[in-house]
Amino acid sequence: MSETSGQQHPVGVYLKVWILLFVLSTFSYMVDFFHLEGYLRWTLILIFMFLKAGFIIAIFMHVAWERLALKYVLFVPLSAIAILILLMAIEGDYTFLTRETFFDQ
Amino acid sequence: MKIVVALVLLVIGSLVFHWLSPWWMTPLASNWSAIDTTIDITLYITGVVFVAVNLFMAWAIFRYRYDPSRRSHYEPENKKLETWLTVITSVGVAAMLAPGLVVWADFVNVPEGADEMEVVGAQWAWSYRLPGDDGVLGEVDSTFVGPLNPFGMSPNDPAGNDDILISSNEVHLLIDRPVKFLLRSKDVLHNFAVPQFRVKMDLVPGMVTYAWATPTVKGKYDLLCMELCGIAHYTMRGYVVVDEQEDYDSWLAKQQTWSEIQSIPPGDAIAGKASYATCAACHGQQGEGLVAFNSPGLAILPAWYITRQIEHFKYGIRGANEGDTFGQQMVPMANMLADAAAIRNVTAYIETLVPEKPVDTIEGDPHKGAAYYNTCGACHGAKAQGNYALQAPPLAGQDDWYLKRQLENFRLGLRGAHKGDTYGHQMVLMARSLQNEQSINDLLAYLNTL
Amino acid sequence: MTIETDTSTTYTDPGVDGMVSDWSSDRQTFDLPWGKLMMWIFLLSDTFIFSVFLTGYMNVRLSQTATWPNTSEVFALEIAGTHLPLILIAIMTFVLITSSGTMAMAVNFAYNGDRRKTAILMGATALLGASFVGMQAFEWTKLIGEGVRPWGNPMGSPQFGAAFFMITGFHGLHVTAGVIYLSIVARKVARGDYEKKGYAIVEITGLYWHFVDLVWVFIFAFFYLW
Amino acid sequence: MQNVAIADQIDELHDPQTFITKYIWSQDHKVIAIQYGLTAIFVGLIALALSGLMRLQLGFPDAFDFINPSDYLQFVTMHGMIMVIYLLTALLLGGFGNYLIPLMIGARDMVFPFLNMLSYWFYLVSVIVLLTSFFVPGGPTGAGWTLYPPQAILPGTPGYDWGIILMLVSLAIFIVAFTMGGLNYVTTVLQARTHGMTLMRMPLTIWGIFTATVLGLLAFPALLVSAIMMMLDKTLGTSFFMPALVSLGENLDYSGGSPILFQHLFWFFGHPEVYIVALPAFGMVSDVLATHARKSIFGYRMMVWAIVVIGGLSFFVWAHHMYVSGMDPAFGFFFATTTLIIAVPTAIKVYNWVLTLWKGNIQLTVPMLFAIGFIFTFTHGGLTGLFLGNVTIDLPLSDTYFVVAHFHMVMGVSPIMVLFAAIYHWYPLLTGKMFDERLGKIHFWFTFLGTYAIYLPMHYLGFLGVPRRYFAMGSMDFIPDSAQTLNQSITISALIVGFSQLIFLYNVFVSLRNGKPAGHNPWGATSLEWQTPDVPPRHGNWGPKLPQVYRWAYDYGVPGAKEDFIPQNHPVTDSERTAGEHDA
Repeated sequence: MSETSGQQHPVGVYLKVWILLFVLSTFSYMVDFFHLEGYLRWTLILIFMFLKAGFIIAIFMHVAWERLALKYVLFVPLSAIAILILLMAIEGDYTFLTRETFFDQ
Repeated sequence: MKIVVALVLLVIGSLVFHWLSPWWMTPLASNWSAIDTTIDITLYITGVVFVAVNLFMAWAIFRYRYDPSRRSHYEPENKKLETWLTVITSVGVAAMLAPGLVVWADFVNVPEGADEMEVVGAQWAWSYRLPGDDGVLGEVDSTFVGPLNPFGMSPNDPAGNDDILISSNEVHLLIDRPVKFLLRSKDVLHNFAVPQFRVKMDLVPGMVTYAWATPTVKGKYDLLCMELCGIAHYTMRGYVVVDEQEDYDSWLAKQQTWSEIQSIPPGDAIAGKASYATCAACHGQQGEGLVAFNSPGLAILPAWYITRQIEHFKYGIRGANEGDTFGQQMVPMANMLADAAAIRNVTAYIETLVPEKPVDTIEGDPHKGAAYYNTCGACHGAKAQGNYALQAPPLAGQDDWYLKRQLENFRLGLRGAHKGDTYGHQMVLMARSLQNEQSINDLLAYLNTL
Repeated sequence: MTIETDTSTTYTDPGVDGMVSDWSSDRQTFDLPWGKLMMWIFLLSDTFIFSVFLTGYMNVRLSQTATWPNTSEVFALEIAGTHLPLILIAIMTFVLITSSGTMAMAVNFAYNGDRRKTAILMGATALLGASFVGMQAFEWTKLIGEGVRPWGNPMGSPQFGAAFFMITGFHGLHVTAGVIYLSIVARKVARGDYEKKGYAIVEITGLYWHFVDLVWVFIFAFFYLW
Repeated sequence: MQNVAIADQIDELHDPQTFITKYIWSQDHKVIAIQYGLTAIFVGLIALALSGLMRLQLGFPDAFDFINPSDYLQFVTMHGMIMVIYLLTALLLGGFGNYLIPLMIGARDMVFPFLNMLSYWFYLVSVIVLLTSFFVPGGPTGAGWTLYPPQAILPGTPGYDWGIILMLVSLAIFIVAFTMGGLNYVTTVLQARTHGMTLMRMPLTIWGIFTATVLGLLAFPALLVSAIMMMLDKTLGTSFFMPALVSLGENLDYSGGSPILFQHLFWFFGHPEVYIVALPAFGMVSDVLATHARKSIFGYRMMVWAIVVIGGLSFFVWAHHMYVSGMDPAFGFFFATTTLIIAVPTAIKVYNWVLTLWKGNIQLTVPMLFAIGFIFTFTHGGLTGLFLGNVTIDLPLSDTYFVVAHFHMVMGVSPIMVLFAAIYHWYPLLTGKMFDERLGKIHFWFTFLGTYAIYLPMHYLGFLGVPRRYFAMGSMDFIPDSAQTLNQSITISALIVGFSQLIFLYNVFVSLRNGKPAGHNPWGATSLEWQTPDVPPRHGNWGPKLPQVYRWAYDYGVPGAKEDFIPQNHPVTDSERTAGEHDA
């Protein structure tokens, strides 16, 4: 790929992804509209969310066509965030537990 | 080459300092000898590394000192050496980590059947709660906290009625019984630390944390707040007394349950008026205070404060020191009040008296005083109106000559040094931040403007 | 020790081998304009900001004991007599996705050298962004009217209002900044300022805009749907 | 390669003409670096004075009536915050990072000089906002540098009103400044190196600064977010970190928030911050050691990997600051393990520094003395870290003077040793003059021996169990009276060390005028910054043509070479090749 032209891709790809994003957004809206509850709801929300995010990053932000080096730079640091999220979820549950046990809420 | 000598001497000096210095951990008084062992393991391993690395460096600096006719050895890498060093280091690290994790597992898992007690922290005092006969601590909530319910006991939970509430900074523990400290804070972060027990843990508002220990040695130990909790952090002290069963029982018998505390009748001002006749001789008919008798005004003081002071006089906590001449005079007077009910009555009467503004007797620079008062205001209130929650009496409207004498007494330890005087102890530390008479005068001049 | 350089690196090798040769390359590691790499690193840093915001929100939501309001109902609207849950948020989502699409097209036209279309599409993106901010303002007004405040609300947990205003507010600021950024770049594109330097700037602006959209995907899932 | 081409064109840079564009609104990285450096040293001196006041109170508790408990806490807080953020971070990255990155990788300037200039001016504003808090009602915040809520924003803490707000605003501005600078540093290192300068040929200084900058860009967001959340708690009354509580007898309207969340977010920033300070120091000391020992750095690859691995791991160890914070106790296992793992690459770095001296040809110059001082103090501080990182040992030692002694040794004394080493080392390049060697050595001995006399005994106060952040100890049964003697000796050492820094200031300023001309490359160093056509380097750094790099930065004592060092821009000769083969 030449340096001067940057990221050029067929317009069709953009249009397809654009429509796909609309569809996925509709689906995630439907999850709420039909009052799905519990694990089914959360799983669906996460699936649609990651699909949407994936398409935006990969196609609109051209990451799919970027070099592996850049992909690693962008995604490896997020492991720190993943750990933070995991531990904060555990911490939140722990705090909640002590409140339920000892406090009159 | 001075640096070589210096490095060697520093290494030797550090070792000598370590072995000869009298400063080391205070003797253990709990089951946590395993913690001391992990410290020893780490100390030896790190000590060897410290000595080895620095002596090697000193030797290298000496052996390879500059010589213009020589070149350094060109060896950018030595895989074998680096691998060996990595492996040995990893082994050493594992040797330190493993015992640490094992002991931590002991700390996290409280033994079954451990006694439970709650430690409550608030700026800047400790109090405690025991579960009572049913062995269950009642639920609490900070929304219930108020002057009559300092622990925030929930009215919805009957399990709390037999809870024993200890509004003192001293608590007793049974020897050789594991105890789980449930830690709760009413306001900000605090830390429950008894150095002899080794373990410590923060008190976090909005949740309950814990630590556990089995006291193994009889004695009275300092309890410290070790997490910065505001201006008077360094005065937040308490005592943990480890008792045999018998002493423990007699201490416990003196404590009151939540339902007992709720059933104490209010003071009777009419009955109190009669006993006040004696007081009036010195403190004045309207509790206005008389400088000639060195008697302070009482009318501005709230009942809870007068109650505490009368009790202190009565039980030798205040006025027992020979240096406190006027305090000593108060002791026989306080003894004339026979029991808690009599004290309640007289304080109830004093509350009905209307205070009047005393005459200023002290001159100073109120602007400087205002700066000093910043610290005092944290407890005594921005307008020196006093604060029940901190057990801090009002200062505005009090005779300035009296306040001056008390500040000096606190500074000299004539008042407040007794271990039973929780809040006086804080004032000893606080009063010491006023270094001389001039600063006391400035402070009082400022108080006179309030 | 002479560490040899592979001066023949051509940025064509794919996969792990290519990555190694990128990192060991001479002069520059990535075959990207300076500005684009800088934008990527900034976005990574910004990702951390939003992640920490959302993590904080998750933690307080998990640890508080009051009831969490039903977002589906809180953000519902009556449109033409029908009660539609979350409808405004859904519309906002579609607006933002549309704007992402127009932005992607703008980048494409920029690299094709079509200045006019690029400028028009960027302008459209900015307009869609502005309308998103407008709808957000409407949503804020509505909630404030219903008594939701940062410090509390009639529907339950006080963390609801706090997290709502903070997270959507911070995202809204990003959108607003993006609208301004887009307008400036669009004007310069139309004027032909980039004829010499090249149109990487449009792609860089686009990266920022898509990022704003990306963040909204997560906010939509975690705040409005969860 | 269009993007690279810009770096080659000198006409892209317009030489500044007026005094203002040259020294005030300058976009030249070297001038910005000096602006950063002087500002940082100025606030650093304020923080040093504050520490002197604290030590006076601790050594002689009843002697000074101008220090009361509120003042004391304010000194503690401002001293800590200034030293960590506004001095060390700003000086190491804003100062040395700015000066050295373009010169050492052979660039003409940072990639976005205008942004770089803005970075400094934002930093200056953040400093001004911070210092303003000394003059507002209530004074600066006294919540401790960790600013833990709820106490940071509640009455009962000094500066809970204006002080804390200004502190949070100042931090937010600092983070903006850092981000603008940091994006520049990272992009410059990655994209604007000169011909032949691969990443694995960069001096370790650049590796340290580069990794630290990446850490900063990823860690400061957590501080920014927690500052915003605390600001909302303070001003709007949200309850992110505030549970229902009773402050000084008053039931407040907060409810449901989690104070521990703040601590997690703070340390998610705070631990990488430790390495933001340490890694540039690691890098710079490596270069000083190699240059003055006339020997190639030992195990360059391992050193680079150690920097990167330490940087990466630093995001997974944060809660070792919180073992006794009341967090879920199960976290103790995870964080003790990750924390002790980080000791391995750190130990490797120490070995490699010492092995660089081994079989070297050591010149005991002033920078070298400070570098040796660094190895000694860092070894000490690093080893005491193994105590605190191990969750069990932290139980008795946390919140005591052991912690204070440990982090001052590892984050105070040792980076400052490197800072002095670096200032003395690069002073000839910065100014074109040599400093006074004798004064430099006197300064070293006072600083090195003095700081050790402060902090070695302080560990033992910690073993005793003496709590930190106490205005006065009063009488406690477990603290013998002799501890006060220890405190007095620490205070006296601290005052001596504090005042001996005047020697340094005197040396730096007087040598500007009276120093001997340094000439090109007085130390015989190999790295690129010493190979500029002018000393000190001019705007654009390299004259008409960028240098070509042929080798790594550590060719000292190469067998068969004419001199005992070969600069990076000297081509590899045949005799060298054959000698290399023989050697292998």
